[in-house]
Amino acid sequence: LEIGATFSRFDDNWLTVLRNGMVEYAESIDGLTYQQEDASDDLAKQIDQVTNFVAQGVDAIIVNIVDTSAGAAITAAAGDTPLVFVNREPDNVNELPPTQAFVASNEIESGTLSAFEVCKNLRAEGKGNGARGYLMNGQLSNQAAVQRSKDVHDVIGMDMCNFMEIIDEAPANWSRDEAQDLMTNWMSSGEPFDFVLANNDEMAIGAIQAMKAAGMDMADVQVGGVDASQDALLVMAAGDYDVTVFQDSVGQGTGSIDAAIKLANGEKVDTKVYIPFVLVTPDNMNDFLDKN
Amino acid sequence: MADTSHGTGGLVFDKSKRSWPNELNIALALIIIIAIFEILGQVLPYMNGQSFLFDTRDRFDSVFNEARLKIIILQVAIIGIIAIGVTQVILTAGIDLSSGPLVAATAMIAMSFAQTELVNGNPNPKAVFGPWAMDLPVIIPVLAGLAFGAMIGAINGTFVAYFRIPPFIATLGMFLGCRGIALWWTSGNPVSFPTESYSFIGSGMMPVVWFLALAAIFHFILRYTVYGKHTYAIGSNEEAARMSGINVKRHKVMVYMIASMLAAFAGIVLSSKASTAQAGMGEFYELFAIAMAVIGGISLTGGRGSIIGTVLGAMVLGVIRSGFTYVKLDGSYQLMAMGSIIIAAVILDQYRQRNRA
Amino acid sequence: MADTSHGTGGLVFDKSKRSWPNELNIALALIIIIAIFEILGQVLPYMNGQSFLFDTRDRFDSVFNEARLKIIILQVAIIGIIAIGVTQVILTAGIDLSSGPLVAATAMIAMSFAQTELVNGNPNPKAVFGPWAMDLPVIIPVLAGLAFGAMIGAINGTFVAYFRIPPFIATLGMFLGCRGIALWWTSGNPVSFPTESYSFIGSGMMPVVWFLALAAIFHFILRYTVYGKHTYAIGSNEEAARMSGINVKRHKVMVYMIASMLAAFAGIVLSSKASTAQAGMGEFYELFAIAMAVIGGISLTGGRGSIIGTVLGAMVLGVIRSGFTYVKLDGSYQLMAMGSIIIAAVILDQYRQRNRA
Amino acid sequence: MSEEYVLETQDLTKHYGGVHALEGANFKMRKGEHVAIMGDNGAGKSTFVRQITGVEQRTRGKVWLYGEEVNFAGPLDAREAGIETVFQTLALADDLDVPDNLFLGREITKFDWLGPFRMLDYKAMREATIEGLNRTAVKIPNIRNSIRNMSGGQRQCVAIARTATFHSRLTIMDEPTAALGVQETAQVENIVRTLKEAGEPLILISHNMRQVFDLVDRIVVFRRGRMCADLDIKSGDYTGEDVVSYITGAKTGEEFMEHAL
Amino acid sequence: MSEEYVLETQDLTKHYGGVHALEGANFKMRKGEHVAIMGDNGAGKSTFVRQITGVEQRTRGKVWLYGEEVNFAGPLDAREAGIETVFQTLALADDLDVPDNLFLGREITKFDWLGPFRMLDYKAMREATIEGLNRTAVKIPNIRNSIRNMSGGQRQCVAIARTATFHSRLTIMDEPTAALGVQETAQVENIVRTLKEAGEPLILISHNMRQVFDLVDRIVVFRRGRMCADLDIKSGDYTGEDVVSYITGAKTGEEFMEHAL
Ligand SMILES: Nc1ncnc2c1ncn2[C@@H]1O[C@H](COP(=O)(O)OP(=O)(O)OP(=O)(O)O)[C@@H](O)[C@H]1O
Ligand SMILES: Nc1ncnc2c1ncn2[C@@H]1O[C@H](COP(=O)(O)OP(=O)(O)OP(=O)(O)O)[C@@H](O)[C@H]1O
Ligand SMILES: [Mg+2]
Ligand SMILES: [Mg+2]
Repeated sequence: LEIGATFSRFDDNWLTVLRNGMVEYAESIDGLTYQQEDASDDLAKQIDQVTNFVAQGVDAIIVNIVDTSAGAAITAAAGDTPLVFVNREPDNVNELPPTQAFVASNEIESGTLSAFEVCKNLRAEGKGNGARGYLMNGQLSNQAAVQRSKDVHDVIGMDMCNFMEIIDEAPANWSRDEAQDLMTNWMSSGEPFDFVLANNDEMAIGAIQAMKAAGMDMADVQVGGVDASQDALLVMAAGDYDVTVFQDSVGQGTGSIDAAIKLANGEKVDTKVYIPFVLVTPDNMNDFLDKN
Repeated sequence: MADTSHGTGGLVFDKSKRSWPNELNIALALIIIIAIFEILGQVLPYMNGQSFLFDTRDRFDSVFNEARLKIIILQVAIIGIIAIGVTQVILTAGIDLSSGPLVAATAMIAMSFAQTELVNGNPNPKAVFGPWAMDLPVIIPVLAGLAFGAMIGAINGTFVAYFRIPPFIATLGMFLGCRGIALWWTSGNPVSFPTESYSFIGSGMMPVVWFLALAAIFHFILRYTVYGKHTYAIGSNEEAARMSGINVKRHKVMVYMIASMLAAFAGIVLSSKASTAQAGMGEFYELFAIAMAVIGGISLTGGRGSIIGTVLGAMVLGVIRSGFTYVKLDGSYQLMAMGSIIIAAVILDQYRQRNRA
Repeated sequence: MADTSHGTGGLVFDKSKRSWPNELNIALALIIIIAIFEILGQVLPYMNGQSFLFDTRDRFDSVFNEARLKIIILQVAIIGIIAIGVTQVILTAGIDLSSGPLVAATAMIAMSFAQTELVNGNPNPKAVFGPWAMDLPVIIPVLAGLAFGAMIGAINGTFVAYFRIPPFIATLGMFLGCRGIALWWTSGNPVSFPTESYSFIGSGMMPVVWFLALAAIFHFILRYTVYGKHTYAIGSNEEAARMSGINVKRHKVMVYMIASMLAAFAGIVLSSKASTAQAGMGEFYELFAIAMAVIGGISLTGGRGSIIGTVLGAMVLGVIRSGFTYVKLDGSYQLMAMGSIIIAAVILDQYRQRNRA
Repeated sequence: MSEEYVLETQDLTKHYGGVHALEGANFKMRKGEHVAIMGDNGAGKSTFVRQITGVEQRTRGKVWLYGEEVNFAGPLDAREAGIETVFQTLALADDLDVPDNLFLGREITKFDWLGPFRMLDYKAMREATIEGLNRTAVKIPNIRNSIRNMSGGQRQCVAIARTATFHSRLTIMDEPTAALGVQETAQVENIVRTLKEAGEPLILISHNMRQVFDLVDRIVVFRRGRMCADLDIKSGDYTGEDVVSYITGAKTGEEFMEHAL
Repeated sequence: MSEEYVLETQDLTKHYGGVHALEGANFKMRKGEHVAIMGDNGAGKSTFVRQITGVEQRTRGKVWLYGEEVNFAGPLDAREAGIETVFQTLALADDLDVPDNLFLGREITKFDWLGPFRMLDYKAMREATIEGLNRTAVKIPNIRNSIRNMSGGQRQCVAIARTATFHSRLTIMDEPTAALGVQETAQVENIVRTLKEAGEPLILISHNMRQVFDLVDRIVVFRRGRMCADLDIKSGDYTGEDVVSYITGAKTGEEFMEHAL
């Protein structure tokens, strides 16, 4: 049995956890050849990789799609070969042919969970009549980034959280280093602020590092991110980081391989499997320490 | 004894030793790379003697694995279209870094004039404009895209030719500018659900058809027209071209415009192929387009090379990519191996060229 | 009437009109950009008259907004270190595209020798090697990183000089190669939790210290040593340099090695600053390093420019970035504006240079 | 100004930064006249040519061609106005072959309605090239070889053939025979004589005294960026030695005394 | 082979693709001798020089320097073996100034233990440069200007000064006075005479018959890539016309008859 997988990018932290988990799981299954490719965020390349797999005659394909709005093109490229979408939900999820399925999380949850928790914490700290802060975006061309930022704005739009005000938002491209520089730039204006929301953990950590370097007390600032990476949990353990969101890589990884094998063998599978996000705070962080 | 049919007398000129065209070296490199994959297929134990190019399923109608042949060229066709334009820019001793982001920006713009009103009976969820811009004839998005490309190219060319900005900087500025336009157009949201006629542009093997047709056209233009001759002359010695009375500035603007229009067209084909347009599209395309040209023997100092070379350079990249999938090379090694093979191909080319002299 | 102190007689030579150093133009561009932001701050209604460079909080100890001054240079210091090396490569009429991925690969490698055994009392969850590689003296990761850089540089240089691969292709190959190495080293997992002494390398304003110190050293070397003179000579006319008896090949290998070691050092500083190393680090650094050099007046055809120019070019980029945050420019406009400003800075430079002649 | 002059300059001046390469040149030449410009290395001869042909923009001064004031923005303008020039730097495109270089900027074409994409008539250009080169007596084994691979003299002959192939209202040659062999020099001198017979005016820059005395009507001497003598050699009043003493500064023409250094 | 010869070549041949630029040259020169190489444009003179100095790799043949067989990998080797050359293309770095070019590849330095990072002694080089240039009589208003901005003759003088400043076991000059004015030519000829007095051997390539007869002992003529005459002009047996007839192919030296075209 031969499975080919393509991932939107190899150097994404969370996807790496997913990827490596899948390699491990695939090795544990007898007679399974598992091969993975890097689409380096290039949609056309990913479509070609799927076509290449088909030319190769693999038995099933797993796709972590670069762009969720290109579901139709990927579906078409696979033809009759069984295909499983993993992690990201393609826009044609309701029209998938019987040879295809998907195993993913609903991206709308992640940003919302994190922002709402920060909102509640600010209220609890008695800042309910006005709090100002910054929002760090991931790559603006990335849909997860766009979605997570939109979630933040939606949360702030709610009555309960409309005391929150965004002073400025700017991209730091998922990166800790750029987040440090961006945060330092913001702080150089001297404006006081109460929270920092970031589209992922790396940027949140970068912001925390910059604030600590400037001598700020992290108890005064609420910081929220997404991913629950190990680095993030350790920063949380040190008391600097307040809110993040966990996404289950093992569940998605094994789930997608199992579905691919079943499809290749002609068995029926559920076409949609949602794996939920989980909010992580200092209270429950110990449950997640060795998960991602 | 001297063959002087094209000379004015003088030394012995042995016509049989006429210079061996550069393109043959690259073709040779291509064949060697294919042979290596073929051999690897026989040698590697887990490949079960599968063949790279040939059909092992024992059919009557073809000895080749057609699916593989098609994908080899299909996957480089779009970047190849860009490379045709970049080749011309490089021939003038310039460089064009803006093509990757230009692909994205054009894709966004063209696609937003190519949307359908109804998707499976529901209103288009990604609609950019109101109903007036829905289900337009296909010519409109195409012209919009090409016009945008022409505009960017004109700006690039004007900066390079009239303001004497180094091409690297002028097009790096446009690189940032076009990425910005792509992001700003729909604030990062993808644009999807094109009309059927727009989808046709990039469907199936159409990208290959465009690529080869454009390559043929520009091969002819570069070789047999005044435009081509002046392009080479400028790259060879810009000062001499100017002193010989070529309107160097106007010509450069034209070259950059043509290059950007080709990149814009690549953006149209790409968005049609993917049925979506997204601001992050085309990342690193500019580098790979340049790489195709240089692997194909186009000299970055200008004046030397041909479109045939670029097409062969594109094929080299296509074969490498398919080959890696074929030998089941893991993604994390693919980059390393790709780097080595590109260098090896050029070494081979250099080596042959030197031995000839 | 002729001042012939440095000539051998002949025409009138009016010393007072000596050529105006290129670097002054860039400094001028820098000042103009700062002035524009300062004015924008006064003019834009939502800025409440905040100042860009000056302290509006009315303190005694400083009239400047020190935090801003620091971040302006801090945020370009790491790419600036790369730019010092790239400048030298460009002076020989070469180019180095591999520096971005090299930063990532070096960061991964160096960091994995710089890990601590215990993080908050727990064992390091990101440990790459066993306990033997924990809490090593800081010199070991630094040397490991520099050695790796030297190796990559030696390979780049060898390909360029001895195999005559065009620098664009040789270093593009290494670009892919280093990206591959970075991904392969820990199969994409980040490496974190460095020792305290390693963290010090990139802490606070240390990156700026490194950047300026290295810039000063290489400014001196390029201007006053044989190494520098030969670097310029090769870029100016490689054939002439060869005919004059310079060992061009050996020299080029040296230049590429120095450049890669500087990029490797940038990777060390970056990973120290971020306390983590990730395979995706340093994306586009090579382009920005080249841009700094070119904005600073280094000619891509080789032979002309200076490190001072590069430092000023870096400052231009730093001011632009801080300025955008300062005027709260929306992310999707930032790229467009950045592109325009870079081009404008170079136009200004070109304009002044031409008027001088 | 006056129509009787082919070329006239007034106060033509060029400074490069602090270097005063050309200073107040007042130059005149009549129809059909052949004039030589001589002078030391660095005297400003080529600078003078570059100002007239629009390769560079002058610091100040005026230029008239056939009585009409001209201000060329570039060499293209100059050529269109009828000035054909062999530059000292030759201005050849190294990667192109001989016919390409000969016809650079004025290719023989077919289907001209195609605008910039009109087609090249390679065959016609090749034939015209061989004819043109024969006039210079140079031997080139393979004219399809790129110019990069030509010897110094071969390159120079290509540049000369380029000028000699087209008719012009004024021909300028900057040291055309510097790199040429004995035979080729003789042939180029023949080309110059043919021009003289056809009544086409010529400015010849040369360091070769014999050649100058053989070919031209008048010698203008430059020294240190200034014109310092204007000698009608057909009158027979001047010998080679006289000219040398003007070049070296031992003598200065009367009308130029005021500027003497 | 024999130690009495400064330079000896046997069957030295260079083909560029199909172009046989140099074919079977057997060349010998004695100690202290000054030899001129003459020939039409494209006859192979510069090609001959490039093979001897290791600029290019020969197709076949052997070269001996002072009786020792040499096979230079590049011009650096040739210089280290004591050959100083003024190439026809001059080999100057356009962006560097005059002293930099003069000392390119053998800078005067301080703190030599610093290896490649040893420091340049700008002052010493500047002084030596002015001295070297004075020997060629060229006038350069500002030697700190980059070579790009020099006139044709100034460039050539820099290249000559570079060679003349250093002692050598064999000096080669490829058309050194082609672009030079009257005075500068005279000075360069003086430099050659000085070499003769010092007993330093020289190969001079020139198209100038007068110059050659004035300066050298022997003329070797190349035609169409082959040596076709070897004339001892000090014997007084040959006139300029004789040499021209060898160059044009009207005559061929007896010992070269077998190759005659
Ligand atoms: N672009 C430039 N910048 C600075 N100085 C220049 C420039 N071009 C020429 N010069 C200087 O101007 C002077 C005149 O140069 P020009 O080329 O006119 O001399 P020339 O008379 O043609 O000499 P030659 O006989 O050697 O060709 C020289 O001293 C030269 O160094
Ligand atoms: N790299 C090359 N490739 C092809 N042909 C070449 C190359 N170099 C020189 N040739 C040819 O070889 C022949 C000899 O050239 P060479 O430069 O030796 O001539 P030369 O005797 O020095 O002439 P000149 O007096 O004009 O300098 C010429 O026909 C030239 O075109
Ligand atoms: Mg001149
Ligand atoms: Mg020669």
